[in-house]
Amino acid sequence: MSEQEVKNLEEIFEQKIARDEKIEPKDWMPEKYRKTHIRQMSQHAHSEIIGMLPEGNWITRAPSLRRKVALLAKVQDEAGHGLYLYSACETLGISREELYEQLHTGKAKYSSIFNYPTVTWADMGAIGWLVDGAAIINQVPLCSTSFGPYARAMVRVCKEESFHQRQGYEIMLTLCRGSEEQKQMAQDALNRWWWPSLMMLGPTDDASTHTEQSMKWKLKRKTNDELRQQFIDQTIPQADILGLTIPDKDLKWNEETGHYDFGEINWDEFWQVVKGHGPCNKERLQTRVDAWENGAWVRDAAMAYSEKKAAKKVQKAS
Amino acid sequence: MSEQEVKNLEEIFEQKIARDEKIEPKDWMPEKYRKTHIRQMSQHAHSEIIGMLPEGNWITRAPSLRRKVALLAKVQDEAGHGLYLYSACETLGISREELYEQLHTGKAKYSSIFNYPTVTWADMGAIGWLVDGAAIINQVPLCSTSFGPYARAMVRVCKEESFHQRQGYEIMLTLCRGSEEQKQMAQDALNRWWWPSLMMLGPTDDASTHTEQSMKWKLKRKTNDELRQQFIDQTIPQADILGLTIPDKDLKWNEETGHYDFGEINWDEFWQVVKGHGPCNKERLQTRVDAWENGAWVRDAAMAYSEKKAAKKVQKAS
Amino acid sequence: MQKDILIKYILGIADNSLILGQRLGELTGHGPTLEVDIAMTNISLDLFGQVRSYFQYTAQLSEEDKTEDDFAFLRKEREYINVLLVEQPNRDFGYTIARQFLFDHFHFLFLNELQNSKDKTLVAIAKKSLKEVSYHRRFSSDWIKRLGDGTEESKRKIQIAINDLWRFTEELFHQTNADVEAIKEGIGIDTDKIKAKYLENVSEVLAEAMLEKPDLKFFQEGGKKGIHSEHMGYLLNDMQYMQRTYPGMKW
Amino acid sequence: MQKDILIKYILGIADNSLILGQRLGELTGHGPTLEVDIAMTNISLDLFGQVRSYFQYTAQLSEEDKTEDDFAFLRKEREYINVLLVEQPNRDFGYTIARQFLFDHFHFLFLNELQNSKDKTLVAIAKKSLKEVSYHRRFSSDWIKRLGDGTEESKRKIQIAINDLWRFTEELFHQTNADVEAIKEGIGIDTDKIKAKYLENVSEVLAEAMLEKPDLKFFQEGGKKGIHSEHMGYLLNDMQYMQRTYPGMKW
Repeated sequence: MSEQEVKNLEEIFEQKIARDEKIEPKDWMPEKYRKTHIRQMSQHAHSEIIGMLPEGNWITRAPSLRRKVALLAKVQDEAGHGLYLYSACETLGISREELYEQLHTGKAKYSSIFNYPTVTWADMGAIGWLVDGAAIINQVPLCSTSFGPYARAMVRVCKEESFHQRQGYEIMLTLCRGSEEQKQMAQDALNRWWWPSLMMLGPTDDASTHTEQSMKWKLKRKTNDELRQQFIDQTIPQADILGLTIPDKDLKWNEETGHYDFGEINWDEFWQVVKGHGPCNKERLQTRVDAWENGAWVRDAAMAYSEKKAAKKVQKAS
Repeated sequence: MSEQEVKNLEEIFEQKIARDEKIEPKDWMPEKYRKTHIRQMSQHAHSEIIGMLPEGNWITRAPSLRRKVALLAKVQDEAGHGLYLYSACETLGISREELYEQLHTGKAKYSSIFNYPTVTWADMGAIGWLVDGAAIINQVPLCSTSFGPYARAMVRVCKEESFHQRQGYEIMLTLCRGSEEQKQMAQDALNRWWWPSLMMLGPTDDASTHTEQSMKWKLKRKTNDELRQQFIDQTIPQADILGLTIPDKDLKWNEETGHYDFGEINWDEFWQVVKGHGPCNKERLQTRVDAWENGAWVRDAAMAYSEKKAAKKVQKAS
Repeated sequence: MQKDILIKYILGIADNSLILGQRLGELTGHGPTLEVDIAMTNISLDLFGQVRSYFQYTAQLSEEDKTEDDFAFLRKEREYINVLLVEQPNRDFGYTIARQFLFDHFHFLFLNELQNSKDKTLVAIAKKSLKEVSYHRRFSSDWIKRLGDGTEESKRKIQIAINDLWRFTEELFHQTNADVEAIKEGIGIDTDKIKAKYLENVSEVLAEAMLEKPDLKFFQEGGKKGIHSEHMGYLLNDMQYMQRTYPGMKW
Repeated sequence: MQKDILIKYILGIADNSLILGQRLGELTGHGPTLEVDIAMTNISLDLFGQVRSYFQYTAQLSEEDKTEDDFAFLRKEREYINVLLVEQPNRDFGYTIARQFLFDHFHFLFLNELQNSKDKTLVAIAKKSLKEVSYHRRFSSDWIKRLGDGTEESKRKIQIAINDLWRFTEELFHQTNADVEAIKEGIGIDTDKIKAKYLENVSEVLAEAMLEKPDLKFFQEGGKKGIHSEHMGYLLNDMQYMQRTYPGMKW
């Protein structure tokens, strides 16, 4: 292609985005757009898959049948989200195997929040309320992002995430209206999940790369710090209803800004976890790798079987 | 060796046994004596090793520290018994590997009682009381059997078994003096272990092979039926003290014989379990095979290490 | 019909779904593919849904003030009366599928008959569940075929699993005293009548999967009498943990 | 010294032995050889013996009417304050030995110092335990050498285990508030003082075993704050099962 042709294509591409039209897999797109989308969507897909594990940890121990069914359904939804997102990713010409390979070798990232252990039942509430809450804030803008398959996947994901968030909040509410011990359990979960949830909104703006480009492609609409403020402002009143205390002594309402001021985030911890040294990084990856390796013979069998079937069909047809 | 020489040796051998002298590994012995002893001692050793599993099943769940320590020590004793008995067996020119091989392939037998599951804590009591009780009755006569290493191993084994039996009985006693639920648990365990314990004393005399030869070699002093009667007679008063009911409606004291009459034993069940179709036969063997296979690399390493050490020593010495 | 016998009859049905659902729940997040993971979680969800219907009914029948969760979580091991088959562990995917396959074919025929019960609540549950179980049966049978007629390795593995688990199939048809009573009343299902069909259906799939039907003389039983395998205790330790540790609380 | 702080200090010691003893107890009957099986059960027995001494002491110190078993079995997961290292699962024999080795060397130095405590009961427990732990340390160190200098496979496996578990070693030396208080009173051990020796001793064995000492910047902590790994819950489910299911009974 001549330089001029590429330039024309780029122009058409950018106009489309400006007009809020979707870019579809078969459309021409700059290589960087493709790569950025593979990176972000696969990271998102991996987060759903790894995210099944901390909650999966409580399926066998859910305290009532109702909660067990809800938890199973929730973790299953996450698998479903992973599936749409991997499929969306595959439209950009990368295979599921390659994506898994990147996850299993540690090349691809996933949301660091899932590297914390779920140590009590209340964590099922806190994850729904806080982690899904933060995820929604990250994700709602993506429902109108420029890449069609991603935007459509996110519409579906966001709908289910809101449901999960309400469910999580309801778990917290039940605990807070329960015995003293249950309330303590809820407070303890809040204490442990609060700061990691704030970190989920990403590094502070000055430490964040890609922001400008992502804004242009509508992969981002607000900066990390704006999103974080939004999350805090929306969550504090919810904590008040629960009667729980946010574990931040610097937290207070600022009349002037109309927002909550909050304390210093421990970014050292954030980067430690991102770099693979969180409490459960090793366990999470190991679990996925084990599942993948233990399943190899099953996938091989399915493949061999469908090849045999196909061959028989051809034979019959001829 | 000439026929006459063999005959002379046989005579010396038989006189020794008649005089209650021990046969030692280096002594001449008939091939059948050797084979019979390997079979019986290895079967006994295997029973100790497999016997670790049903009780080992409750180590992680023992209801008090005191009971946990006692149970650990008991299962460890069984491992120790296995060790002496394998060693005694090895003096007859068979290797530990061959013995394990026979166990793992199902060629060698072990006591069928260990093919029943331990489903409640009370089973720890019932096994100690009944299973060890029956074992002692089988084993005490072996303390004066003709083959020296076997006799000496049995002296040690029997001492520890009596201790285990008292311990098991004490577990039952505690349960029977406890809550209604605990007492039921004890009764339930007695119901499940009673008949298999009676079967432990072996098939009825008319179905039993080897008895005559075994008597001569002092591998047996009484017939299976005599031993069984002894076990029943001694156990009934113990059950009375516990306030438990023996699950046999035909059981009653016979003034004339001075023994208890008892009901029909389900020998079909006995043979089904002996032939490998008891409730846990598959699981027990699988567990042993898994342990053995998972440990292969460890044994290989230990072997390689000691060979290296030995080589270094030789090098230094030269 | 006496309520406590009817309850016992229903527990004999419900416990199978409960324990199998629990076993499948262990696997969520660990499947060989994402699609299979989702499908197996789905089966688990269906089974727990059925369990809730059954236990809500037993709670209603019970003289005492009991809830569905009391039935699910607060019995002792000796009081669960599921068959041994469903409590067998997830040794590998072959075992998981073989267990599912051997149970689904029974479950399907059983529910199909249960539609004719004189107990209207059981009829309603059976009708609803049958649709789900018909899907389970297709799923597990398809996988039996894939594994049986897949690779050498998968054929070997699934055959081992089938051979191993076959000894638990006979118990599916055993009748407890409560079962006999319920059958007499026209409420329960005479499992004798579905046994031939079960063997026929299972054999058909095995044949198509190029697998051998095991030829066993000895079978295992115990679960229906509450005498479970040693795997059961550990399953219950996990399942009951919260209810035991925090008695009497709402969640 | 305040009794509740002293109790907390002692729990910090005892819980390590309790949880490690429990992990080893899982292995009885499953060892790679009969001799190793016996030896590891022995270590478990020693540890539980120590646990009983500690908990009998805390029961005595406690204002409430508590027994050793209350301390062992009736706390919630968040109330156990063992280090993360000891709760790590028996992934294979390499992990079991590496865990033991990394703990034994700490345990030995710790008890050695504890002999100088102002608390006479702790001194007595330390003296008795030290003999046992000296044997544990020899056992695990010898196996590190055998595996490290054994076959290619064993070298690989034990190195993986050491690398994996190394991240839990730093926590051994962390001091809780109770620890700081106890040190101030001359009752507790200043773990800072034994850290260099620990690293020296461990490095020496690793070198002799031809293994590499991991070079890590990031370590894990949490156990001492009662924030355990996800393995801990399952361990407790089993360990507490009887006490939770049958509350208030004697055994």
